[in-house]
Amino acid sequence: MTDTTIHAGAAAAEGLDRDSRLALYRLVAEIRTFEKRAYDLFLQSLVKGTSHLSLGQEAIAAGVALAMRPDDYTFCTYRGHAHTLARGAPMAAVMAELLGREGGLLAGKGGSMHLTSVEHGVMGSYAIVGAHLPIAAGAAWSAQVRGTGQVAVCFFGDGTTNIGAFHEALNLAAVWKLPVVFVCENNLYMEYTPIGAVTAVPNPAADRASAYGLEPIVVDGNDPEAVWAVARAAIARAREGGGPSLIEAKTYRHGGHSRADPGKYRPDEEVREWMTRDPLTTYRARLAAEGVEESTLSGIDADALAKVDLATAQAKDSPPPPVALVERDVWSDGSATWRN
Amino acid sequence: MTDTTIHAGAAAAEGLDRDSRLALYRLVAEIRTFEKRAYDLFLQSLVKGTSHLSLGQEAIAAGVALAMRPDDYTFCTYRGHAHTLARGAPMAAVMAELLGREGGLLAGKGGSMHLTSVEHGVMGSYAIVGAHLPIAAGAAWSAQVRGTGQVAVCFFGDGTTNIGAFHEALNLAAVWKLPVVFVCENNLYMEYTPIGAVTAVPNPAADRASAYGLEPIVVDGNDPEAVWAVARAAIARAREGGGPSLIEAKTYRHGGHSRADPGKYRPDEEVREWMTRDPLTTYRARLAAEGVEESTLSGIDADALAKVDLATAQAKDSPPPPVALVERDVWSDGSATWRN
Amino acid sequence: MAQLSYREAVAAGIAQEMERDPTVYLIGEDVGAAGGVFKATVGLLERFGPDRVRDTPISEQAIIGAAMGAAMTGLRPIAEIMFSDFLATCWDLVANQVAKTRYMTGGQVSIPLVIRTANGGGVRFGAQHSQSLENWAMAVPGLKVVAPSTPADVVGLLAAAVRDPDPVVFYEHKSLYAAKEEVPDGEHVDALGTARVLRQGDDLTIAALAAMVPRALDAADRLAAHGVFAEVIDVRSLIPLDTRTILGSVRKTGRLFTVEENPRVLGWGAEVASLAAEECFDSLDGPIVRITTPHVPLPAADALEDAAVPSVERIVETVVAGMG
Amino acid sequence: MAQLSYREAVAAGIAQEMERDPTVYLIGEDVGAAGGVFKATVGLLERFGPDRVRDTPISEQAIIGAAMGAAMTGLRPIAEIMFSDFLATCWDLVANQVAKTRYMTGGQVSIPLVIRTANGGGVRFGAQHSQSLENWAMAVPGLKVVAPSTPADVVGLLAAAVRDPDPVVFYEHKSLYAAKEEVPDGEHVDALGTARVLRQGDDLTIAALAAMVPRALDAADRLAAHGVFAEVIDVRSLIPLDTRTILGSVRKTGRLFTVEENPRVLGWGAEVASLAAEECFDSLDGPIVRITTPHVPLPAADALEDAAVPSVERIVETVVAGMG
Ligand SMILES: Cc1ncc(C[n+]2csc(CCOP(=O)(O)OP(=O)(O)O)c2C)c(N)n1
Ligand SMILES: Cc1ncc(C[n+]2csc(CCOP(=O)(O)OP(=O)(O)O)c2C)c(N)n1
Ligand SMILES: [Mg+2]
Ligand SMILES: [Mg+2]
Repeated sequence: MTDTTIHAGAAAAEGLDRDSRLALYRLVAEIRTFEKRAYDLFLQSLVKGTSHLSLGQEAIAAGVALAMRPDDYTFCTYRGHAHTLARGAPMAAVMAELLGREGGLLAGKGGSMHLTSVEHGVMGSYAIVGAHLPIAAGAAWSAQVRGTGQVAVCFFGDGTTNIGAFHEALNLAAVWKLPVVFVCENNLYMEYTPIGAVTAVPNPAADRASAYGLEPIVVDGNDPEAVWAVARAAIARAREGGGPSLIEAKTYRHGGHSRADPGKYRPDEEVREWMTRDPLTTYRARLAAEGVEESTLSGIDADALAKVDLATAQAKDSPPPPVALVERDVWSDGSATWRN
Repeated sequence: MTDTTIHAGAAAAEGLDRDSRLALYRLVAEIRTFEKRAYDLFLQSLVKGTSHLSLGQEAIAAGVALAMRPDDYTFCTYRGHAHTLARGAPMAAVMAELLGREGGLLAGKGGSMHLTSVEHGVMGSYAIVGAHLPIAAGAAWSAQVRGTGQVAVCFFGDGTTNIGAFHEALNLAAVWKLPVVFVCENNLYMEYTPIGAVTAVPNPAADRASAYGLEPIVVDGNDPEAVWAVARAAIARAREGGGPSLIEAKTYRHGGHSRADPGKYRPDEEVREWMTRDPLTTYRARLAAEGVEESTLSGIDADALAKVDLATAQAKDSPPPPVALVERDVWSDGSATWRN
Repeated sequence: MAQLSYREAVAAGIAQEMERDPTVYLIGEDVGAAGGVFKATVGLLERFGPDRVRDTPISEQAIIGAAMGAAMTGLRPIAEIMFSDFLATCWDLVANQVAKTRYMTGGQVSIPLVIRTANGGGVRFGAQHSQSLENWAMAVPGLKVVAPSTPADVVGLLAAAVRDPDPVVFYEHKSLYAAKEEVPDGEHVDALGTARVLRQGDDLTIAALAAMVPRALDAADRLAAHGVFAEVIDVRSLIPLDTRTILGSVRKTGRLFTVEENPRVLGWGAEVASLAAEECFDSLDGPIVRITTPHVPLPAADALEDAAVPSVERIVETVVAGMG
Repeated sequence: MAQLSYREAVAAGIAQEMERDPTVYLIGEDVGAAGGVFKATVGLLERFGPDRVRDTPISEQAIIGAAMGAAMTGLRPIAEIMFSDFLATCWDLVANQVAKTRYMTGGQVSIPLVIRTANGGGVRFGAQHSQSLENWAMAVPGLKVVAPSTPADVVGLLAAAVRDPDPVVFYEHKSLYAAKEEVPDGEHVDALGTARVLRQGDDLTIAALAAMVPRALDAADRLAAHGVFAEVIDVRSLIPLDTRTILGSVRKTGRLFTVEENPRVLGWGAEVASLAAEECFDSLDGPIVRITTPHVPLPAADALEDAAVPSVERIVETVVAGMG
């Protein structure tokens, strides 16, 4: 991590109140619990396709979501459970989508990689690296010309900074001064290849900011309050017409890239070191040290578990989607008709 | 132009001898004369498709070519007449290609936008913005692993810095330390839109160099010796394993973007100011001031005209290509057969 | 009725829709101050201002991405991709994002978006600026595909495309931009998914698209002189495809010839021919013949380009040979 | 003869060619240390070293561009695009550069290059990771297109592709990676442009590709039980297309059914059907029928994906209905 990394000190200074801090912790705990459950269900072959978990990266989803207005837009990748939940999408429907059930957020048509809940501002999860950066810029452009004050937030990984769409989106956003916040979750790896092996600069996002006339912003992505603070500032700037930001949040995934990948390509030492910075345990400890009662924290933990248990049960109860859905919703009239 | 711009002083200091300086002038004069003739032939409707001239930008082609080894690779855009000629491709064949004749460099199959002369190291002219940057990186990769010491040089415009392929090529070249020199000819305009209106940074190439761990290099692109000096340094570095460079050469086109575009979207003031920096007249004047006899210079001018006249006559004499060529050379066996 | 060129019809169609609906925006390279490199958007910047008519960087992915994101959130953007060949530079956005997002999200989002692009040859621009790529979009579920052959159709189909709640790829033909025609006064809106029978005939059906339509009509004239009467259909819309009109004609005439500017393999005609081979089998009196450019990239020289693309002569000869 | 899985056959085919020819290089995302995300390149880094087996950034345009530039200048690269869906992100490089440069330059350059990519569905990955996109490459003049259905064909056709002096897009089917088969010992090289008749039959011809081949064979078994005898052809190579074998079979049986995993419109079967409708007209005893996925993006849920893609049952039912 570089000198410019922003830690929680900044956030604390901005005065996050007790309720907000507990809300942050609750988000982290819920996402953690959900993702662990998703992993278990994957191992039970109940998640049929693939799934990409945010275990270890929860603080980013939580911190940014807390800084957003309800009508702001979220754009995610295939690693999008956390962000979708953080915006308030119904957990049972998210879980059911992973299981390919009728009750899924997308009735099973998208699966884990395409979670979307327009009602909650989650404008989609995109599974081809880079594509959603220009799309997020487009939503920001729309907000700008409609004058709504909405901001688009776009999450992506470190590996995404090397694809062309990243470059085009950042430049357009900067030139048009669009209200969009790009959040790079730098977890040090693409699928299996370390980002440093294929990137010309040490900080794949922050070291590119100047190429778009932007300030480099690096934040400790395992610290929900630090994330909240930089997100709040960036979102406020965007809302006031100050244009886009590019935030690089340093983090680490606890498991592999997807499915049952054990992540064995990562040095033990590195994994151990990062596990000491687990966003859940460190934040929990900090809150405790700063006076939050253990009973409050364990209450939140228990709530999270209960919520995930309920969601799991509801998801499992949902039937497979009716096959008629195959030929529905290609077009806005609900049909798939391409000829008369 | 910024403070970091390299002017001719540097080149002179590196000691370009009289013969080389005259060779440079000769290249500038030949390209100028050729391009003016191409324009005339376009107005006479002898150039059937489009054409993009390097009038005003000749110093870049000349300066870089003089710094290259015969077996180095050139990759051009649609604005590639200058670079193709500068590497020694036969002028009559280049002219005949513009006219769509059998004697053309590509027998009429490519036209003005696709000049190629593998024999002279000109590995193609590519008409879709950005594509040839990764291709040039590939040629450099090949040279690297074959251990030949060859260097690839890739020319492109300011507008090209905003397309994704630019970003991907620069990053890959930097990570693999490829022997490739990227030369951005910043003529301040895309087709009709000023580059500043659509780019997040003032120097579209140089201000992006750091995003790939490269040094920013800006050179006066209307000064053939300055161009030669930076190209020589970059090519030497590449040849020695020092990896890629990104050079931004500031220049201006005397005419429009293509065909008969009069370039009216450019402020008169700007055009006037740049015409005072005409690479041909300024270099000629400098050489004269530094002791080259007027007779020598006008001899070169006359040779250039004679060469272009001859090439024009030969090109006009060449017949249209035989229609059988339509179904040739899709595949390496010369055929276009896709079924049995 | 005003005489408009095909290029003026593009601007007129866009203007009609921008006037009507304040959520219609136009973006693309050089579409504003320059009025488009084909002069098809002249006057729109002056009329609607730089907020609604925006020049972009050379960033095709950003153009389509921006249009898509905007279309998902309340605008109805028209995005120009200068040459259809450049669709390849943003094909992920077009084919994988714009086309699929509605379906993938279980119908949560609509993407009312028009991608306009200059398509086809005849201008001696060579292999990277002359392709007829309607088939690329046609093959992707989730895209509607239109390719008008006349100024009036440009206005009417462009209006229909803008009003359609789904993404439409709108192919304008470069070699038709100068063509002039009377265009109805007042608001003009056509219907997507409709082919048009331009000439009646009993002996065979010729299905053609865009710049091949006038050639097919000329060929039909000459064939009539040979005593062969062709029904000529301007397909106009590839998705939705008006199979009722096209296959109806084939059932009547018993013979189908397609005239396609695209290279031989998997042009739009392959779909039409396959449909006829399945659904009109009992009516067919002879082989279905596709008249296309050979399966080659398009060459630049005028002599070569003209030899490659189906000409009136080639259509006539092929039909005469095919009708035995 | 060794038993190899389809994924092991990929690595074996690459190894065979890298061993033989020092100019063969492999690049792609995670192809080295990780052995490929489908484990199809396991062991190659260890055997040939990091110079010849290189991991790339997530930069598909750079991957194809690098391979093309290298192929023009003395190497014979194999470039992996992890999922065929991602071809869209580098489609300009593939369709406009790799495919056209030889032609545009009047034959000055050769581009001996193989693009390997994991294609098709069956793995519940949804619309952006499951497409069957052979038709995209097939429609572009200048690309050869191969899609093997068995481990032995993987080795033999991959070797043929690497040795071919022209660009080849090599579609590996994701749902076949685990399939096992005996593969000939020693050097194994097959021929591009050759289909294979896998089962003889007189009543109808079924042309299938990749993962649809085993389904077509199963369907033929069941049809035989109904007394209907299908000739089953594994098309294997779309460009060049072995029309002699395919159309020869149609002329014999009088009926053609294609089985395609791709969506309905303009799949590879549309070309085959159109060719048969033109060239086998006199032999046809009934309509040509294409059995395909409906014209929709592929859904993720297992129940939906299974319903979308042609199943053995659907093939059997369609043939039975079609044979009347
Ligand atoms: C264009 C494209 N190339 C490759 C892939 C395959 N792929 C999926 S995720 C991934 C790694 C992405 O790394 P990063 O951006 O760091 O995100 P992370 O998964 O670490 O969150 C790759 C290569 C893809 N989905 N899209
Ligand atoms: C991908 C792509 N988009 C758009 C074009 C159309 N086009 C051709 S040249 C050009 C301007 C290029 O500007 P620049 O890179 O500055 O080069 P210059 O022409 O000034 O030398 C444009 C937009 C193209 N050829 N390719
Ligand atoms: Mg990562
Ligand atoms: Mg320029």
